[in-house]
This record gives sequence, structure tokens and C-alpha cells, in this order.
Amino acid sequence: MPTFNDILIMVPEFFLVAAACVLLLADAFMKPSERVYLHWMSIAVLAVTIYLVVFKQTGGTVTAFNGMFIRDGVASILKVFALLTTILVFIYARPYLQDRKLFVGEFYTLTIFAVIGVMLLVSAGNLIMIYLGLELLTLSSYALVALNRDSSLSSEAAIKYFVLGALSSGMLLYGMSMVYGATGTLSLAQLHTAIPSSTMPHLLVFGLIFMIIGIAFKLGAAPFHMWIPDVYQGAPTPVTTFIGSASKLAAFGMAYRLLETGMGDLAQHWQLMLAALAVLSLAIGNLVAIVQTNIKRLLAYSTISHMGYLLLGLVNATPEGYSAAMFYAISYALMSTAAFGVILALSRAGFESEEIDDFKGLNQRSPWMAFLMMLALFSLAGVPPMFGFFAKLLVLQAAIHAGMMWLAIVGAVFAIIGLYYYLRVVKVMYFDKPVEGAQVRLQPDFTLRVALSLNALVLLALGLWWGPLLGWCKQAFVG
Amino acid sequence: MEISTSILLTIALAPLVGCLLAGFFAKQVGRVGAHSITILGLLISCGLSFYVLYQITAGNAPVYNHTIYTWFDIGRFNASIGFLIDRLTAMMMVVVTFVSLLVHIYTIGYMADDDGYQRFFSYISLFTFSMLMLVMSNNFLQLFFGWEAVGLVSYLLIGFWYKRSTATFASLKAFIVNRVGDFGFLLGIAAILYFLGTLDYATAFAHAPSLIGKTLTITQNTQWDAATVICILLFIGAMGKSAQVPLHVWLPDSMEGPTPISALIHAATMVTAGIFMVARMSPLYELSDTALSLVLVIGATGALFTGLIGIVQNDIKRVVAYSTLSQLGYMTVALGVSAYAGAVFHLMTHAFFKALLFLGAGSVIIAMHHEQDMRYMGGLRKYMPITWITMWIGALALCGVPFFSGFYSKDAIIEAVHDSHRWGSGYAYFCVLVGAFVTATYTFRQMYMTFHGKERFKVVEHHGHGDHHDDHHDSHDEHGGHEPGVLDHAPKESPWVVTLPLILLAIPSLFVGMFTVKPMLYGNWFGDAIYVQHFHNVLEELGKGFHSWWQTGLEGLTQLPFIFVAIAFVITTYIYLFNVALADKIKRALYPIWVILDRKYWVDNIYFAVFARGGVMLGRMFWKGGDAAVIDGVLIDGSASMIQRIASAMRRLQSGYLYHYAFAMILGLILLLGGYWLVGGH
Amino acid sequence: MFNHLLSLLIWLPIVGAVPVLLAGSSRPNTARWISLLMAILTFAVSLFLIPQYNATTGGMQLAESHLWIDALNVHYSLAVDGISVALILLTTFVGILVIIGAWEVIQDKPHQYMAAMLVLEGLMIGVFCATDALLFYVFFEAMLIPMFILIGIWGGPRRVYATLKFFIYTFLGSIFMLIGLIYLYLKAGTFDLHTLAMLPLTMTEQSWLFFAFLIAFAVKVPMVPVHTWLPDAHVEAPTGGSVVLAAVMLKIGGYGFLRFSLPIVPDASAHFAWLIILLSLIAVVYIGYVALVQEDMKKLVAYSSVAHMGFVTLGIFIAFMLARELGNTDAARLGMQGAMVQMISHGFVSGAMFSCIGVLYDRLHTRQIKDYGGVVNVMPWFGVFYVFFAMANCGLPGTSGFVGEFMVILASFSANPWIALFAAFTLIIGAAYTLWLVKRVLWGEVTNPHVAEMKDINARETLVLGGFAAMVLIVGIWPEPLIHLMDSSVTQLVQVLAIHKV
Amino acid sequence: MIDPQMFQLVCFYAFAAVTVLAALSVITLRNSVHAVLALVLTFFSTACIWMLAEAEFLAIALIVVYVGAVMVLFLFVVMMLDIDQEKLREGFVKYLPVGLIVAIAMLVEMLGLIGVRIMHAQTMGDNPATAAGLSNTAWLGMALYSQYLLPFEVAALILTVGVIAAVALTLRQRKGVRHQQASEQVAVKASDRVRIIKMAAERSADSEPTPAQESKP
Amino acid sequence: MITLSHYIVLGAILFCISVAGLFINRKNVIVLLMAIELMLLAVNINFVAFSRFGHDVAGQVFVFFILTVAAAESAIGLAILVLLFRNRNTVNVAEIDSMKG
Repeated sequence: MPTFNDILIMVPEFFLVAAACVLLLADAFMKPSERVYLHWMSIAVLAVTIYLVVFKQTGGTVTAFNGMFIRDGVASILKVFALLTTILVFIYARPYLQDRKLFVGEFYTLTIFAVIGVMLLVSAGNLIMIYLGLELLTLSSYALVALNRDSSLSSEAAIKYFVLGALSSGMLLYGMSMVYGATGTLSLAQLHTAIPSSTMPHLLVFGLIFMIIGIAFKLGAAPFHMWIPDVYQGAPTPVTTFIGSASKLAAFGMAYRLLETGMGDLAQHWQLMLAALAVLSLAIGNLVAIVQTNIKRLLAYSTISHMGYLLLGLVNATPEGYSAAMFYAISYALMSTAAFGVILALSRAGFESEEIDDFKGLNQRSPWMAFLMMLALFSLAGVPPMFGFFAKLLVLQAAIHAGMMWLAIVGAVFAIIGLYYYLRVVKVMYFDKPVEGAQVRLQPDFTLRVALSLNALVLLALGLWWGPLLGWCKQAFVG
Repeated sequence: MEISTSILLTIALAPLVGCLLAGFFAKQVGRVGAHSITILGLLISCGLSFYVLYQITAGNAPVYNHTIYTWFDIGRFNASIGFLIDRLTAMMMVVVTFVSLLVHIYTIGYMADDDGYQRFFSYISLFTFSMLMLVMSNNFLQLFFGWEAVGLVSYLLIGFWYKRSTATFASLKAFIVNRVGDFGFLLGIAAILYFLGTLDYATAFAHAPSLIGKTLTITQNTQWDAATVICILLFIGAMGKSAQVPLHVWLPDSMEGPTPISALIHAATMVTAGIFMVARMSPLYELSDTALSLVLVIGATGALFTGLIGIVQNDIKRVVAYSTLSQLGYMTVALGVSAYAGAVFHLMTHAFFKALLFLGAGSVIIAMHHEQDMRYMGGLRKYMPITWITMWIGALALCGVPFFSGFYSKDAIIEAVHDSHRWGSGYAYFCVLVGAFVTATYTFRQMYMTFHGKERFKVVEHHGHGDHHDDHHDSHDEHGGHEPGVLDHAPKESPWVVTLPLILLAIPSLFVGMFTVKPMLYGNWFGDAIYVQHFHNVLEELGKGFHSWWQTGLEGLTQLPFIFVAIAFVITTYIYLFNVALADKIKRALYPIWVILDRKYWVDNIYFAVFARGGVMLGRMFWKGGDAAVIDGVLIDGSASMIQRIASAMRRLQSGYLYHYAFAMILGLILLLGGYWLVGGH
Repeated sequence: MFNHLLSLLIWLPIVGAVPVLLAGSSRPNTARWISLLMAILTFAVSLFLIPQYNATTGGMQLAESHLWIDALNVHYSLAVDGISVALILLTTFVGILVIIGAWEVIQDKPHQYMAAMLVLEGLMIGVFCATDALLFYVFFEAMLIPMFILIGIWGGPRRVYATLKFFIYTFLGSIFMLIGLIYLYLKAGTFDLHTLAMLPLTMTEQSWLFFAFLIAFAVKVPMVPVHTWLPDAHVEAPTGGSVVLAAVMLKIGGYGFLRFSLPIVPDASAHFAWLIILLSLIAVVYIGYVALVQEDMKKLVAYSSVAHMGFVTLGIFIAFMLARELGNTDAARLGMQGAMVQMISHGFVSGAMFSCIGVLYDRLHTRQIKDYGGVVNVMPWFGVFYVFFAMANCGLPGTSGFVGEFMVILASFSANPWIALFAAFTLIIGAAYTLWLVKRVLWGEVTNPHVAEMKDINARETLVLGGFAAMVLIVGIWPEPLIHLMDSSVTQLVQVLAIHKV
Repeated sequence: MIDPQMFQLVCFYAFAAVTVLAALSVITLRNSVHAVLALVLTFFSTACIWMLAEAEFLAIALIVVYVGAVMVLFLFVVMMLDIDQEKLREGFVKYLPVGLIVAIAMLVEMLGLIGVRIMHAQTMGDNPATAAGLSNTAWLGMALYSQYLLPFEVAALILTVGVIAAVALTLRQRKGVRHQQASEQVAVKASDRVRIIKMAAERSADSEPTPAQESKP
Repeated sequence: MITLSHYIVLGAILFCISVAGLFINRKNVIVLLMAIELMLLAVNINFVAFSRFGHDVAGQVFVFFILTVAAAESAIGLAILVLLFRNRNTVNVAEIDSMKG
């Protein structure tokens, strides 16, 4: 039976749920002009949740609700960064939403529900919890993608996302059913112990394959990546930012829970599969990004390639590899929020600033924004001393350590190709002349500019001093 | 008494200081300042050189061999800057500074109207400095430094009139051809370092005998004698600098430079650096008969065949230039038969009389308003008597007429070749003997065409063309507008600054042989500076028959070389004084030969086609074919565009259709399942 | 201060770039003066290296080390030996001249230009100081960013192609090195170069690692056939960019060989030395011919850089042949030392050549040789410098260009006369392309009316060119201090490369 | 006598056949309404199959929740959206072969990997609920409210999200329909309603008020 | 006698039918939604069967949750569909391709 202690363990989640409900109610009674309070309240709520996650919890691994919920270092770190990026999303989103008459309470509540989904997902101790957490996250995301109701692209993106997402969760469930059939349990911990003695090993791997598809879809690894470009492009940019950051952290958490917490003993099977997916993702993501003209789409393909790198870390299947992958996921989340943040900062009513050409001559018009974008892009490209480089370093190291030198070399080769399209954007910003008459007015929002600057500078700062973060990541997997 | 280092440093650096002052402060010091400073520097240098020579010969000063400073010091290898002053060096220093001084003075007159007056003085002082560094060196590094530095100055001076494309072309050609020689020279130095482990002369020469029996592995089965390799490589350097066949092509073209430097650099000093170098390296050369035979053959070839070209030249300077080539051949021949002292002796006499000839030619050119074609001269004798007389002295010295300085040196060489038993000496003897005839022929032809016979120029008085003088040095192109051979006013004798050097050079041209032949050739005057193995010391053999300069001169009158000269004299006198039309007849009769000579055996053309054109073609092939097409086109841009194509193809997979997306996922599933089925399933 | 001298050297210009940037485009002169001040300050600080570094004992000195990333055992560790000191001095010296050279020339966003230059300078110094492989790599790669920007913003018409090519080419090379480093790290548990040098490795491992390092540094040097980025980058780069690129950045390739290939994989390096030597000789001969037919001045000098850098790689790897196969360590030292001197000298000479071309370009805005001719008529002082540097470029004794080549040729003759033969070919071809350039640009009549309007160099340009000329001359006439500075380090390197790991 | 097990098997095959056929019709029928009805049939027969497995609660829930609610919603939407049914099935045949091949390939792979033979040995055995002395519903309920309490709560959240999302996406303020906005009514001020304008006695031509914005986007 | 394999094979067949439905169908988005329902049904059959044959309640509990989530999911899916139809005036899958490449 659940005790009070179970609730204590889940304090951040419960707090956030309660807060989401309060916000939902408050929204109903607010005038549109007062909605800005909702904005600040949402941010405050998330901040408090971070506080709760970080400070109000004891260390070590504990479970609650009969093993449904696992609170460990991995979950906490992922939660912190998911919450943090969500705060950034909120800050970046406000001017954009206001300009487009999208500044509605639903954006905040749905996003917070999605974050709850992320938190549950990364803490899931049971296949059911994984499914439910995932659905909470994705259902909210579907709605968020479609939030701009008058946009035809938005609804197209939403329907694509929805159909493919449902397909993937169907596959995930099918896999879960097989694993359940082979072991007779849904609990990840029991799964772990049951796997070696399973009478139907093939059924297990069979289920594993389906579950990997579910994971790959969530990550956006090829060939289960097809939704990414369209959704990134079609969704309102703040939503894209969310999907590109917190959602990826969740995907990593899910992968970790399923593959390691649950099916760690099948590593020899899933390693190779992940390696194949990684190669394909690297290839497709990096190659197709080259020919993009829409920067959101470009970043979408870059996501695909980054997920390929993340998989290099997972392939290692040791604490070291997981920590590298988590490090990568975190770095990617921060980098993509920064990149999208700049897009958001440059957009305004009637102007999305999502074509690469919209960035022409940015350095002339707004050197600081150009600089921040450059930091983000170089970080994404993995050029030292940016944060992204060290993330790549760690995953390459993990791959080599796993004995997959070839995989690391593939990763390296595609890093070069990938470099090209990031540089292309830098080139547009710095080397091209601004289009005549294209007056890009920056979003004057002060908090946005401060947050964005911090976000991008952190990419540099963490590049110079990333030891503690890596230490935490490592500790999370060892402890 | 030891010669003090500061004296030597002063000798070397005084011209450099002059050069820097005249060059960098041209505007401040002005024209007079420039020539005063540089001449002062040269005076100091020359005076001290004479002092050093005196100390070393009469004052019994010991050989000076000290390091000034270390250049590098790596393990057992070290290189430094230092001076080695022995008699050979001292003699060279005197020759260099003396001729240079005179050329400086001469330049005041010759370049009087030139815009680049200060620059010119700066250059020739720099040259003097470089040449002194070359001859005073006590090691190979510094030798190479001087070697290249004189090349640089030569380059600058040939291209002095940088507006003239022929001049700049000639300068480029000179430098590159010299570089070909330096290429070998540098390898020679490397070989010395490899075999002897030092760059220092004294140490190297001391260890030279250890070369015997050493070989250099060229291929697996080919071993070359170490000494031969070293000597040939070094001689390649000498071939470049001393314009030996087949690297002689730059010297005639170098006449594009102002005449003073033709005298100084391309006749008296720089071109003899190769001779000096081989003489200096005599302890090494003595170890390799093969190398010496090569030297002999090349020298002999040059002596004869370049002389032949001189016969058909009409440009007064070119005649002298070809004669220089020929004379350098003589010196080389002397080296080839181990008559190093003979070579150096001829070097010295040649320096005087050839500088004299050049300066004389320059004087004529001044008078002719920078017209150099002898076909438009003639009868100048009465207009410029000093030039006429001094040049005749030079000419007779050149021809080797007894009692003139050239006679002693040249005759000794011919005799030495005659006595030598080295492989190739027969051929060489033929060459030098015939060469004596050839020399006389072109020399007398030149003298007659210039100073005697009918005046072939017209004097048309022009007025109001004061600017003409200012750019008159752009001779060929500028004069293209004028009628050739048309002068504004009658030729007249050059000013004293021009004639004084002529006179001062005529004196040694006439007398220096008489007084120095005994010590320098037969008296072992050079001492340890030159080393000859006893068994092929031809000069020693000749020395046994030598009694006095007087007797030798008299004997010379009856010997074969002089007979040849006399025949040549008769023929040319007949043709050019009495039957000028005969020259044309002969030319027509021997037209094929004339063409061969006129085209200089097509060596220039072949070089230009093969090396210049060929090099450019090769470069273009490498560039367009290798870099642009293969590396950039195929590998770099090719792979980039291939990636682009793949990317464009791949983006089509993202068709936008949901069912394709779903299908991709299903396909992924099927592949994963199938993969597992194949690999691990069953 | 002396405890953190190296850190100070690295960070002074980088931090100094901040006020320069802050000065903004509205106060360009402030930006210029601050950056000049920073550059001079950095140079002044770097001068302290000379007394602080003990050249007689050699070895890595002035070390500082702090744990950087404890999870990976990465250290922020710096130290210098004689070679580094020389290269750092080169960097800081060139740093000043580049700032002065850009003074009026860069009118568009000068503050960004200056800041990029300062950051670049700091990063390059970092490369020369780092003794931790990862730190080295970070500096090595980070350099690309400011350079990328420099070429891209202030470059010529095809700057985008050039700068992308530059960046991607270099990145391509280094990423494989990164994989090699990771492999080493996994074996050794550290990125410390000294430990890595001690690490026993099999021949197979060494070979793979050798090629991983090779591709990184070969691109940087650049060696044939991965040199084609250089002409493009140079042609399009602004003058300052070209100068830094040629003067310092290329040296990092050669320096990398010393720090990585040589101590870590000595056996593979020795085994494949023939390959490098072959490529170096191809660089000398093949590139010489290619340079001969260039129509663009900068391209010509760029190609000549490739040829000259061939001597650096030749000198380094000839040392393997000499020390290992022939046991001639003195000659190996000579060759290695020659390579080092060549690096420094090429820094001055190529920097000067590019500055000269910059002077011309600023006046006529073309780099095509055919657009010039008779320049010396209107710019006599410029002509003096130009001829001087051209002579240095073709290795005339008395200029620094001679010293390194001379030593390398001497050493390579000891290894194999044929190698020396091909190497010495540079004497001919180098003179041919350089002086033909001089002939076409300086000499002759003024044919282009625009040339007639050109003004001779002003005081600022004289200062820049004079600075270069002084160094070229000093090193050329008296290289001993420079050689002494590096000698004990080179000796130690030669000792290291003679150690068999297998 | 009919063996009850045999009878069950016959029933299973019958329901399974209906399920499969109905499922096939779902994806092949031209008319969307028919397809929805076929889906309903699929659910029905599946519910029956579940009944055979003695999962009564879920069988009923499937019918109540799916047929009763979800499928009605589907029908509602299908009817609401005025879709041109004829156009919608064009080109279907063209892709059928590919689809069939892929589907069959997948089925073969799946069945091959699942290991049908091992499962064939597994029989139903006793009803675990009965063994625990409970009905299927109670058995399920016990688990749901104890062991699976947290997921249950989360499911509630998901339903909330469903509501919010559906409302947020589809609820729209139609033009011309008057709504009361309580918050606006409360917050109203006098100045919002009445505006006192000072007017000059005469008005000049250029002080004409600009026409109000026609419509909001 | 009904065995586990009967159920699982049925589930597999239904799964494949739904998958085929997803990509054979090129016209109507609603059919896609229905195919997804079919897929969930296949999963549910599996869970029910494993639960019953494995004598474990968890499978049936999971089915319960899947049904719940599926209901919410359909609601959102249909809402999106309605939006799409409003914006595009079509539910033709072949026409929803404004984003590609």
C-alpha cells in the first residue's frame, strides 16, 4: 500500500501536478491582459520544482508506489535539465506567442503537463509507467504542435506527428506485450532479474526490437525520424524548442530505463541495433541537412544526426557510455534551446525568421545575436572549445571503448559533413550582406535577451569547464 | 705580425657601409655624397687590401684563419663566419678592391646622367662587400653566402635599368642559371659536410686525404668515388658562376647591365669566383682525376666554342663578353690540368685587361651615345685617343702578345695543357691553341671595327632636345626611334673619371705579367693556399724551363700560339682595313657556320624551349591537371558535390506523405527483425 | 607572474579582445589602440620567456598544471621548450605587425577584426604551450573559428568558398587525430603528452595512430596532396589573415608532428618516414612548378609556402632516417634544427611577402600579376622590401630563408644524396617563381595607368615591412641565438625519436 | 457430446475469423462510415474472444468505452467532415501488392520470431481470478487500486490533458455568436462605456475620424 | 483447445493488418486513426492473452490503461483531424504534403 513516504519521494511531481491544476484554473479567470502573470507563475512553478528536485531529496536510489517510480541520480539530473530548458522555452516563447495571438493559458498548462510526463517517464520503474509517462508527454506535444489553430502547416505537422507517434507507441506496446509474455512481469526491476532465466529468449529480443523502435522514434533516430523535420518546421517555434530539448532528455531517460534498467542483459543484442540506427541517423541527418533552406528544418535534421551521436554513447552499454550519452543529451538540449532561442528572438509578428536567408547579414544588424547564434552553431557542430565538442568527444570515446572503432570513425566522418551546414548558417550571418530593406527588429523583451545570452554563453562556459557536469553524470550511473 | 681582425673587418665592411649610406640615404647624401662615400669606402678597403697583401708577402705575416662569430653549432657540426687570409686571398682582395675602385670612379662618368646614380653606387659597393666575403671566407658556408650574394648583386645590376624588358629578362636568366650552379654547389657543400664533417676549409683540407677510398652510394649497385662527387658538385657551382659551358648562357645576356658592372662583375671579379673557388679547393680536386678531366674538357670546350661566337658579334660589349667566356674557359682548362696557379694568374691578368676592355668599350659607348653596334662605329681613334690606346693595350694583352700580361698567363696555360697527361688534355690543347687564333681574330676585328676604318656613323646636329640625355640609357628601344648610327654631335673623348681608370688599368695590363709571372706561376708564391700533387704538377715541370720574363717573352714570339695570333692579325688587318667587303663574302661563303655561330649553337633557344617553356608547361599541367582537376576537382569539390547529390537524392525520401513515413518505419522494423532473424535468431 | 607566465600569455590577448569588442564599431580608433596595446603587451610578456627559459637544460619548463576535468583526468597543463618559446615569440611578434598592418586597411568593423586577431593569437600561443593532448586539441581547433571569421568577413570575392574549404579541410584532418587521441586516452588513462610518449604501443597501433596524426598535421602544414585549401584561403583572406595563416598557423602542423607523431609513435614514424620525405620532396618540386605558373600573386606565395613547409616536414622526418638507420644523431639534430629554423624563418618571410602583396592590393585592389608591372617606378622603397623578401623567399644566404633550407639539405645529404638533390631543386625553382614574380610586378615600364598613381609605402607600412625585414636579416645573418634557444630541445627530441617502443 | 474445449476453440476460430475479416474491411472499405462500422464489429468480436479468455471486465469495457464512446466519436467526426468519399479510394489497388508483400513479409518474420510452437504448448489453465476467490473485475480492481495506484492517477492526468487539448484545439469563438465574459463584465469601467467627446462647433475637413479597423485577423 | 499461440497469432495478424492499413491507405486520414486503433487492439489481445495464460493480473491492468489512453488519444487525434480539415478542407493523405524534403 502506498504510504506517505511514497508521496514524499514524489514531491516535485505532485507539486507540479497541483500547480498545473492551479494554473489551469487561474487561466480561466484571467483577462488576456493579465496572462503575463500566468507566464511568470509558470516559470516560478518550474523553478520551485527544480528546487524541490535538487534540494529536497536525499541521495541514492529510492522507489515509490511499489516500484512504479524510481528516483535516482539519472532521473534527477534529467528532470533538472528538462525543467530548466522548459523555463527557457517559456521565456523565449512569450514575445513570439504574443505577436501571434497564441499567448494562451493552454500553452503553459499543456507544456507543464508534458514536463510532468517527462518527469514520470525518466523515473518510471514499470513498463506501464513508461507508457503513461510517454503518452502524457506526447499527447501534450500533439496538442502543442497544433496550438496555432489557424496555421495549416501546424495542423499538418500535428497530424503527421500524431499518426506516426501513435504508430510508434503501438509498436512500443506490442514490444512490451511480448516482453511481458516472455517474462510475466511489467516491472523493470523484475524484468532485469527475469531476463536471464527466461524460457523464451527469442520472444524477448523480438519484443526488444519493437521497443527499440519506440525509443528510436522518440529520439528521432533514422529510419524512425521522418516526423522530425515536418514537426519541427510546422510546429510553433517555442513548441519545436520544447520538443527539441526537454523531450529529447525524456527520450534518453526512456531509453536508459528500458534498455539498461529493464533489459540490460540483452545489451549484446541491442548494441548492434543501436549502432545500425546510429549510422543511419548520422548519415541521413547530416546529409539531408545540407540541402535545407529552412533553418528549423535544418535544425531538425541536425537533431537526427545528434541523436545518432547520442546512440554512440548508448552503444557502449556501460555506466561510462550512459553518462556520455546523458551528457550528450543535456548538451544537445542546451544547444538547441539556444539556437531556437535566437530564431525566436529574431521573429516577430508576421515574420517567422525561419528561412536561412532571413539570417543574412545578421552580424551587421545585430552582432550580439549573431555571436550567440554562432556559439550555438559551433557548439552543435562540435568545434572546441564549445560544449558540444566535449559531448562528441565523450560519445566517440564511449564508442571506441565499446570496441566499435568503425562506428567512431563513421561518427567522425559525418561530423565533418555536418560541420558544413552549420558553417553555412554562420556564413549567412557573418559573410552575406543583409537583404535590402529587411529590417530585423529584435524582440525587445529584456528577459529573453538575458536568458538567451546566458544560455549561449553557458555553451562556451561549459566548454571551458565541463568537469563537474560530467562528474555528476558519471556519479549518477555509478551510484 | 698577425694581421689584425679589425683591419680585415674594415676591408669587408667599408664597402657595405658605403652601400647602406648611398642606398638608404640616397636623397640625403645626393649624387656627390653617394659617390664620395662609396669611393671613400673602397679607397679604405683597397688601401688596406694592399697593406694586407704587403704584410702577407713581404711582411711575412702568418696565414690568418680565425672565426669572427659562430653561425650555428649543432653537435659536431658547426658553421661560422670567419676569415682566411693567405696569399691567394690577399691577391684576390687586391684585384677585387682595385678593379672595384676604378669602376667606382669610372661610374661617376659613365652614369653621370642616370636617375639611379646613388642606387648604382650602392649596388657596386654591395657587390664589393659580397665579393670580399666570398674570397676572404674561411669556410664553405660563408663562401656560399658570398657566392649567392654576388649573384644577387649581379641580378640587381643586370636588371639595373629595370624598365627595359631585355634587362630584366637577362637578370632573371642570370640569376636562375646561377642558381642551377648553386644547386650543385650546395650539394657539394653538403657532400663535404657528410664526408668530412666540417665546413671549415682548414679542417676539411686537412681531412681531405681521408676521402680516398670513400664512396657514395648512388643506387644499390652504384658507388661513386667521394672526392669525385664532391669536386664535380662544387664544379657545377663554378660552372654557373664562371659561366662555363653549358651554364654559360647568362653571361652574354648580362651585358644588358651598365658597362661598369660588365667590367667589374662579369669580367674581372664575380665570374672568376668559380676559378678562385676551384683553386681554393685544390686539395680536394687533387684527389680526383675524373673531376679534373671533366673540368678540363668543359673549360676547353668553352674556351674555343664561345670564342667562335665572338667573331660574329656586332655588339661591342658582346664581343668582349664572349671573349670573357672564352678566357674563363682558359682558366678552367688551367684548373683542369692542375695548374691552379696558372688559372689564378690568368684570373688576375684577365681581371685587369678585361676590365680595361670593358671600360674602354663603355667609353666608346658613351661617346656613341649608347650605341653599341660596331657596324655604326669606325674611325673613332682620332676622337678618343686615350681610349684607343688603352684598349689596344688590353686587346694585345688579351691576345697574348708577348710581354703583355696576358701573354704570360695564357702561354703558361697552353704550355701546361700541352705538358699535361690528364685525360682530355689533347682535346684541350687543340681547343686552347685554336682558341688563341680565335681570340686574336675577334679582338682585332673589334678593334678595327671600332677605332679604324671609315666612320660609319653620321653626325646630325639637333637642337632643343635636352631631355634626350635623361633617358638615353633606354638604348635599344629609345634608339629605335632614331636612325641607328646617327649621332647628335661628334663623338668625343670621355671625361677624366672615365679615362683615368682606363689608364690605371692599362698599366697592370701591360706590366703585371712581367713582374709577377715568376713568383706566381713558378715560384710557389701561393704556398699552402694551393696544393698540387707532385706527380701532376705541370707548372713545376714548366718552371724548370723558366728563366726570366724577358726570355719567356722572346721565346713566345716563336711559338705556336703567337704564330696563330700573328696570322689572325694579318687576316683581320687585311679584311677590316683594306677589304671590308671580304668579310661579307666570307660570311656568305660560310653561311651555315655563320648561322650556327650567330644563333649561338641554339643553346639559348633550346634552354628557353625546354626549361622555361617546358617548366611553365609542366607547371600548368601540374596546376590545372594535378591541383585543380584531380585534387580539387575530383577529391575535394568532387566529393563535396557528390555529397550534395546524395543529399538531394536523400531528401526526396522525405516526401511529405504520411504513408511513406509510416512505410519507412515499417521498413525499419522489418529490417531490424530480419537482421535479427539472420544474425541471431535461428 | 612567472609562475603563470604561459597562462598570462594565452589569456592576455583573449581577454584583451573583450574591451576591443566593447569599443564597438562606433569607436574604431579606441578599438585599434586597445588591440595594439594588447598585442604589444603580449609581446612584452613573451619577451620574459627568454630570460625565464633556460635554454641550456632544455626540456619542458615554466610548467603549470591544474586539474581541468577530473572525470577524464584532463589537465590544464602548460609548459614550453625551446621550440615553443621560439614559436611563441614569432606569434607575438607577428601579432603586433598584423594589428599595425590592419590599422587603416580594415575599415569595416575594425573592432571585430582586431578582436578576432587577438583571440587567434591567444589560441595559437595556447597550442604552443599545451602539454595535454586534449588541451592542445581544443586550442588547435578553436583557432579555426576566428580564422574562419577573418577570411569570411574581410576576405575577397570567393571568400566563402575559401573559408569553408579551409575550415572543413582542417577539421577533417583533425577529427581523425581526435579519434587517435581518444584511443590513446583509453589505453593510458590520461591525455598527458609526456605519459603518452611513454606508452608502449604495438606497431599496428602506432601505424594507425601515425596516420591519424599525419592527416591532421599534414592538412595543417600543408603537405601535398592535402594542400589545396591553402592557396584558396590565402587568396581570399585579408592581408592580416594571410600573414597569420602563413606565419604561424602552418607552423602548428610542423609543431604537431614534433609533439605527437614523433614521441608517441616513433616506430611508425620511422617506418613511414619515407612517405613523408617523399611527400615533402613532391612539395618542393611539384609545388614549385605549380607556383611558377600562378597568375595571382597571393596564390603564388601560398604555393611557395607549401614548398617551403616541405622542408619542415623533410627536416623532421629525415631525422628519423638519420638517427635510426644511420645512427647519425648529429645530422639528425641538424635536420631537425633546420626544420625548426625553417618554421620560424618562413613565418617571417611569408608573413612579409603577404604583407607586401597586401600593400599592393590596398592600392590597386587586384592581386593579378598581369595588372601590375613597373611598380618600382612609383614605389621605390616598396621595391626594396619586395626584392629583399623575394630573395629571402628563394633562400638567399644572409636572409633567414636560407638557414633552414641549408641545414635541411645538409642533413638530408647525409641520409641520402638523392633526397638532398630533390630538396636542393628548390634553389632553382624557388628562384624561378619568385623572381619571375618580381620581374612581372616590379620591373618594366608602367603599363597600367592605375599603377602610375600608386603611392609609395607610408610610415605604417614601412614599420610593418621593416619589422619583418629586421627579423629576416637578423636570423639570416646570425641564427646562432635562435638555434641555441632550440638546440637542447631538439637534442632531446632526437634522443626520443631514437627510442624504440616496439 | 461437445467437448467444451473444442467448442471454445470453434468459437475462437469463428470470432477470430470475424475479427480478421472485419479488420481487413476497416482498411479496405471505400466508405468511411462503413469502415467505422467494421471497426465496431472488430471490437465486438475481439470482446468475445476476450470473453473466451475470461477477461470479462476488459471485454465489457472495450465495448462500453470503445464502441460506446470512441467509435461514436469517430462516426461523429466522419459525418461532420463533409468528405468526398468517392475520391478517397482512388489508387488504392496500385499500392495493394506492395502493401500485401510487406505485410505478409512482416507477418512471416513476426511469427517466425515469436516462436509459435513453444506457445502452442501453453494452455489456459485455471482462471487466476477464480483461484484468488475473486471475480475478474474484483481481481483487476484490487490490483488497480493498490499496486497500480500511481499509474491510475497518471491515467487521470492523461485524460485531463485529452480534455484540455481537445478543447484548446477545437473550441473556437465563432463570429457573430455572443458570449458573456464574466471577467470582462466585472472589470468594466464607466469610461469604457461612455466617452465624452469635446466637439468644436465646426469641424474641419482633415479632422475626420479614420475608419475603424475592419476586422481582426 | 485454445492455446496461447492462437491469441498471439491473432494479435500478430491484426497488427500486420493495421500496419498495412497505415501505408496502403493513401487517401483518408480517418482510416489511419482507425488502423491505429486496430494496432492497439492487437496489443491488447496480446496482453490479455499473456495475462490469462501467465496467470498474472498486470497484463489486464495494462490493457485497462491502454484503453484509457487510447480514448484520450483518439480525442486529440480527432481534434487535430478537425483542425486539419478546417485549415485544408481535406483529409486526403496524399494532399497533406506541404512540408517535405
